[in-house]
Amino acid sequence: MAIEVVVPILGITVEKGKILRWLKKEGDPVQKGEPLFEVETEKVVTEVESPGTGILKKIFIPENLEVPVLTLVAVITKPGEELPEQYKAVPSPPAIGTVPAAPPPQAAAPSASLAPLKSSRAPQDVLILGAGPGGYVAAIRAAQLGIRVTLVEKGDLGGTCLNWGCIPTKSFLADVKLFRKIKSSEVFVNREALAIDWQKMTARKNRVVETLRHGVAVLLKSQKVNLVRGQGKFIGPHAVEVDGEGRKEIIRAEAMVVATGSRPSSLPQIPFDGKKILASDDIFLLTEPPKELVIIGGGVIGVEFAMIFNSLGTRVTLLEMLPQIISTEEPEVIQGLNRLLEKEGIRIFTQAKVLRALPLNGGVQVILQREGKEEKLSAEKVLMAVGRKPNTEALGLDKAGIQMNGSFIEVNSRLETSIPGIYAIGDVTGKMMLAHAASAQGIVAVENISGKNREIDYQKIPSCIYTFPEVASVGLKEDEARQKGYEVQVGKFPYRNSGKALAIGETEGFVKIIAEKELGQILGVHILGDRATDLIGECVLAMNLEGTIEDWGKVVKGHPTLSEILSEAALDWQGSAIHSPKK
Amino acid sequence: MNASNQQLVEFHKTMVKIRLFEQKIQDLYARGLVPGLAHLYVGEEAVAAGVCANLRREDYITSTHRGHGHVIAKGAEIKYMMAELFGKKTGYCKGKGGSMHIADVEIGILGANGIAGGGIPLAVGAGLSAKMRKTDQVAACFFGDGSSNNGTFHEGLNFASVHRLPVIFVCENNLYGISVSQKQHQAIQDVSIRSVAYNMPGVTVDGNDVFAVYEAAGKAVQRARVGEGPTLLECKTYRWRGHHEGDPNQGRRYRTLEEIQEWMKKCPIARLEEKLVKREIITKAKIKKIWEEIEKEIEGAVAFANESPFPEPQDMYEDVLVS
Amino acid sequence: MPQDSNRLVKTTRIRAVPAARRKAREKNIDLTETRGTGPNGVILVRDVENFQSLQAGTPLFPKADKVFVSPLARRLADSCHLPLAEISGTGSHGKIILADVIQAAGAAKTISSFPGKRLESFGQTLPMSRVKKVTAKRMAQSAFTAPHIYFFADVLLDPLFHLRHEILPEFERRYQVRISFNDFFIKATALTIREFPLLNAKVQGEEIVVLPEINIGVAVAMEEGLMVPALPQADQLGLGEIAQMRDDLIGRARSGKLKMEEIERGTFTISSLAQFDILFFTAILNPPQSGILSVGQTTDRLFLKEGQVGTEKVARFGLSVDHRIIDGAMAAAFLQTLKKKLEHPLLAFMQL
Amino acid sequence: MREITYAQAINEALAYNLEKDPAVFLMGEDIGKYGGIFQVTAGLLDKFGPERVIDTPISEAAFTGAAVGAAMTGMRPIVEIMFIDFTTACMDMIVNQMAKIHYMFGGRGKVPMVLRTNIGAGRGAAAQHSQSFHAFFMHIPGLIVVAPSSPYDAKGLMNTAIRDDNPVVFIEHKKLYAVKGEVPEESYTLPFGKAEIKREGKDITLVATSELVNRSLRVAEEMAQEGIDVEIVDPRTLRPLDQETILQSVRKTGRLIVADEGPVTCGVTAEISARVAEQAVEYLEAPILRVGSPDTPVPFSPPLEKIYIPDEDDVRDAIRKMQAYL
Repeated sequence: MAIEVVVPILGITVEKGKILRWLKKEGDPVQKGEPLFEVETEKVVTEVESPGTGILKKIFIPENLEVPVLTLVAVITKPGEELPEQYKAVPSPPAIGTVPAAPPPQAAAPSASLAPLKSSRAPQDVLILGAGPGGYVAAIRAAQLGIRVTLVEKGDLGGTCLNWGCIPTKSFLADVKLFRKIKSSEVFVNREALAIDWQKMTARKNRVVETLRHGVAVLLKSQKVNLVRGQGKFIGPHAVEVDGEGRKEIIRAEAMVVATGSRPSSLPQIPFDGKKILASDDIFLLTEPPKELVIIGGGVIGVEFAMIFNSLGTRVTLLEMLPQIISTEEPEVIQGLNRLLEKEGIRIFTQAKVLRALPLNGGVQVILQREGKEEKLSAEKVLMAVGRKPNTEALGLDKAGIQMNGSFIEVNSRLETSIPGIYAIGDVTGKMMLAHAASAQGIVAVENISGKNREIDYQKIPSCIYTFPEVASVGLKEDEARQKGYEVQVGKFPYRNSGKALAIGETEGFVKIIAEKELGQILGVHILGDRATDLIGECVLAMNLEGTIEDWGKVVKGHPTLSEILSEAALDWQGSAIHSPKK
Repeated sequence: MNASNQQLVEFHKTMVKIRLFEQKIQDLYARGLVPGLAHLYVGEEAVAAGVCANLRREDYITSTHRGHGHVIAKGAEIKYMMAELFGKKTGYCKGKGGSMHIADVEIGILGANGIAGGGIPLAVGAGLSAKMRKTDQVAACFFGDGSSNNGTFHEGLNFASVHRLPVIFVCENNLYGISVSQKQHQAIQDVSIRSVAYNMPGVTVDGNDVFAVYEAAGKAVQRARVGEGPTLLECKTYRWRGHHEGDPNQGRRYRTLEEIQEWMKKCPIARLEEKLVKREIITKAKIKKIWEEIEKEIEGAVAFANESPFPEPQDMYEDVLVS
Repeated sequence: MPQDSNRLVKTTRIRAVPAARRKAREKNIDLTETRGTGPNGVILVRDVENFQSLQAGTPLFPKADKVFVSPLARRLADSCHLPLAEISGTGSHGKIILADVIQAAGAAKTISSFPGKRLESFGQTLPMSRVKKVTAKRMAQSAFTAPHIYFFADVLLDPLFHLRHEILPEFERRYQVRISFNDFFIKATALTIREFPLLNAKVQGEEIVVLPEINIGVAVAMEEGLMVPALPQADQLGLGEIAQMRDDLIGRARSGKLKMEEIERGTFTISSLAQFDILFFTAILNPPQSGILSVGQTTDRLFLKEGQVGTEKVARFGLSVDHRIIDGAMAAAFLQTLKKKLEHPLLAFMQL
Repeated sequence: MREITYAQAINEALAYNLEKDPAVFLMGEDIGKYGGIFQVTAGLLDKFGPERVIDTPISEAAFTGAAVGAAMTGMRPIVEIMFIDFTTACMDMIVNQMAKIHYMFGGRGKVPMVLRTNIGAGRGAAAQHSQSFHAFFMHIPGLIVVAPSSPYDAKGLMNTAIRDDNPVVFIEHKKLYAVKGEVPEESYTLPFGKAEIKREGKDITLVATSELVNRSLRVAEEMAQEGIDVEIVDPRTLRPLDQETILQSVRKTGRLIVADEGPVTCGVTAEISARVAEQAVEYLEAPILRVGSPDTPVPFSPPLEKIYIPDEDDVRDAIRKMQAYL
């Protein structure tokens, strides 16, 4: 009759123990009462004595693995006795935080009936990979829901958004906007003298980023989120190995959330070099703005940087392969923006295929193809903004058996991957590569983990572009709506007709609302104009609260505000805008 | 007074029973079958055996948190003890007391006690009532060196002494109050000298020598029976395990492996067996048989405990008051 | 009743002593309408009693407009003639939202979507009762926007009858499905479209887009309305696959288990009323598609051959097309080609 | 009927039981020759001798614990703790031993004993001789807590307490000892867990304990002049509490005031209020009000002590507050 060795209950508060060291090997003879292995519980190391005399036949739990108390760790048999059948296939150790594995056969009956005493040992826990806007928000929400959270991050808290993306660029744009305002205003004198100090601009940006990063850290701490520094890597569906400062540790959790985000990608033939061929991240390391900048990629990132540098006096050329820049947005809006960009003096080449980039006396020469002809462009630096690729390679996702969709992670509308209990959010899902989308996904994911059943509706997630003026939109574009078979009607209103816009000297742009005829359902809103990114909030709210466009028209706005423009557009939908001439 | 050979064999059986019972609890506790707390008596068997051998069925004892040995020696049935430790309805306390509260008033066990020194005044009261009822019952009161610093010890000795009550105060001095060594918790070496302050005899014996304990306790019980009042009996001994199961490495946070092993060499049972064999009172073979029989008995108790049902939820509300 | 009245009490922000609340509930009195005479105007039991005597015992029911509903949801409910009172809201504080009305209307007969495979589109899961609305809307839209022209031709089906009869047992053994005439029609149509790409086109703004795949939609009539699941790239499918796919799609259409994409991918539609006693009919385009084929009932037609009177099986096929894309000549040619294929099936399906 | 004091009434009960039952005996500080600090045991030593009326050392833990041990082994001890303030010196014996033994031994063995002590300020005895924390014991399962408010109740309840097989904490009141009332010569018992309606009324239920019963009764009579009809309920046993009688009264009047000399925080008044709130809130036509001592130790200086003690004025104020809801 084999004697089972379990991780003993070492006091009433102890729930799990980490096997530090086996003092005997398989096959060693052991005496009842002599130390068998060392187990660490709550920072105390205890020698566990052999419960019987015989041969240490089999060890199930290797060293440095933490398991719940009562987990079967080894079996002792009589000399010469074979390993009994029931131990031939012993289940892998249960993850910490789950109910202990089925108790040892002999003990089964009584301890099973003691189960109620132990069931309390099933705290739900989640491990989140990546502390970007998706990961850290998910962590906080999870903590609020009473889930134990471990958050793994190899870089800075806040991810790309906070450190290399949304926030730093907004800091820059704020300075630049003010600069432009003054420059272009006739009420200020000796404006010619006015200059902007790149160093100071960067310093302010850094302060902003610092403050926010600190803020995130404080929030996480207050929620008792367990933050682990290092690169996480799946070693199984419920186990992740974290490699930080040379110290590896294995963390187990019932639920996992992958939120490792993305990084800039480059054209294969033109790799980043960090000096001449820059990625968006490199921009922030520049000591001064370049004289000439060629931006490859007319997406949101490309256009925003084009705006910044152009305003700082850089000669900017924007190269886009497709017929229009920012092809994701409402064509009408983009045409408007395109016009303004060119008015600014930004050169925009669409349907431009970039072939090569060669170093040329201290600068770069970009060779591209347009309308069949080859052209050469020389620039001091090149910013490559042709898109971003997900950080999914280093995660050992195959170990977890997660189904991929190209280099992105396949998820359903609950953000769950092909492996139950493993979720993915943010850029790695390739759904909507936006910080606020990631955060929204994060919240949906952890609420699903907590037992709720939530789905995400990308239809009502806005997108914002920080140009001068700004672009913002939510919902369907006009022709999308028509293609889906809606009978649509459009309401429009120009900034020019708004008292406030005029007063603040921001008369460029318009609002376009697309709504379905029969129910007056608001299908999409597209704004080009000052503060568009703030105004879109109202539209998102209207859509989420399922207001009809007629309701919207009835809303009374403060005067003078830019928000009036939205109500006017809504009224225009019914052909009754107040401040538009009769049609 | 000298113990008869028959008695000596009884001592042995009692001590082996305590030893094996405790070792079984050790294993069951580790396996999560015995919930709560378990303070084991391993190493101190001679005290319980030696003292209780002088008591009659109707005499009283009060015990401590480390009480399994005392109640076994006083005649408690281990299967009901085991059931109690499992938290089963068939236990001595219907599963509502557990390790620290095993009691059987019928055979004079006024209960193990979870409060250090808590049992002392109770024993005094039992002595008082024996005196008032004019029986010649006595009350033996077990407590540790730690409790001897508690008010109840001094108040109890004082009260018993004033009223010449038939009480035997048995101090099991195992050198530690939980993790604090005697040196750190009292300025004396022999607790027995405190008897002077209460004008009663005080004796110190080797608590791992069942003969010594038996004889000293015998004298004390004798005095008590004939109305000469209480005695303070100190037995120097040692617990092999930690304060409780879960006190890591048998309490090596506050005592050394060497010290533990030193005391294990003085195993009270081994010493007794040696004598018994030397005096040819019993053979090695017989001894082995005794161990095996008791082992069986304990397995039986475990089986009984296993098969026994847990209390019903409504049982929780029973016995709050005597109805 | 208590349920209801709890809501009544909960939704009112008023100060009343507990006993007053109890009385109000028992007497079904809305506390908002009583005046409190206790300290700081707290409503006392006597206030409720006074109010009740004023009311002369007429019980006061919660007003209808207490229903909490989103504007959109209210509109849809009205247009579907669904009493809001019967719809339970899943929005915050039990607010009735669009999804609830759709749910109620669809009586749970919703099209379930597969996790991960969902198309992000409005009404994500499309309940049957909405089908009518959608069809109606689309058809109306189509009738106005797309100028239709119609063509008819009688197709001799005896050869197909024989062919089908011949292959039926073997076919069924191999594909576990009974081949139907529709399957032949689908295949033949798809093959014909290959020769007439414009019948696989749609108008987009000012230009005509010829769609890359030939996905043949099969109109399935149900009391809730018309569903048109489509077989993808039917021109490249074998009859076996077509039969299986058609069987599966129609089955799931009936049980309301279709995916959005299966409906939306259609590029050309076949609508067969052969099982009804409809001789022939003109079908309305299923936008943005440019063509739809209607199949009438198969009838026996008398004919005279070498002085012998015989019968042959004939069905009348109709073709409706979007005149903006397809002119009469092409439509005629298409129908002619299709007729030929069906009347000489062996020839037609040789390339399988 | 003849009138005797509260102290004499208790004394009669003690004497009667010492007479009848050899298992009964008394222990306590200065209960013998001195007759007890409040003369409750006066004369018993001469009658029953030092064997059964034992002057103990000043050693509460020892003699209370000894009483528990004696009770477990066939006796029926009655101990006196001179002031409730001193029970803290033997709280372990009361809470962990006396109260729990029967339960934790699974019903084996019982502890038939009475622990007499007294509450109440008003004698300038200050912070350690005037407290009224009898609520402590309401908190302890396994105890019976009795607080008689009249000589009649005191005798009847004491008889019951001595004969009961459970440990009883018998709460007397310093201000009551000298109070006279009608008490029958013969022995009689009053049931535990049975409240008494000391005055019927329809407007307000006033649950009062111990000495506050008498203070409340006086105020109730005044109020009757103004047409406010107060019903006064005296629980008599605090544990087990006769909540049915209290609830019935509240259901009738719809208003509740609770008066007890202990601090209101976590006090007797808190417990009774909570139970009514839980089980009859829908009958309440006004907020529950409590009368009790403030959250300070008992002050010494007479004017302060006067303010400290919940008295007629406090009860009157409460009823006036409640008036607004009538």
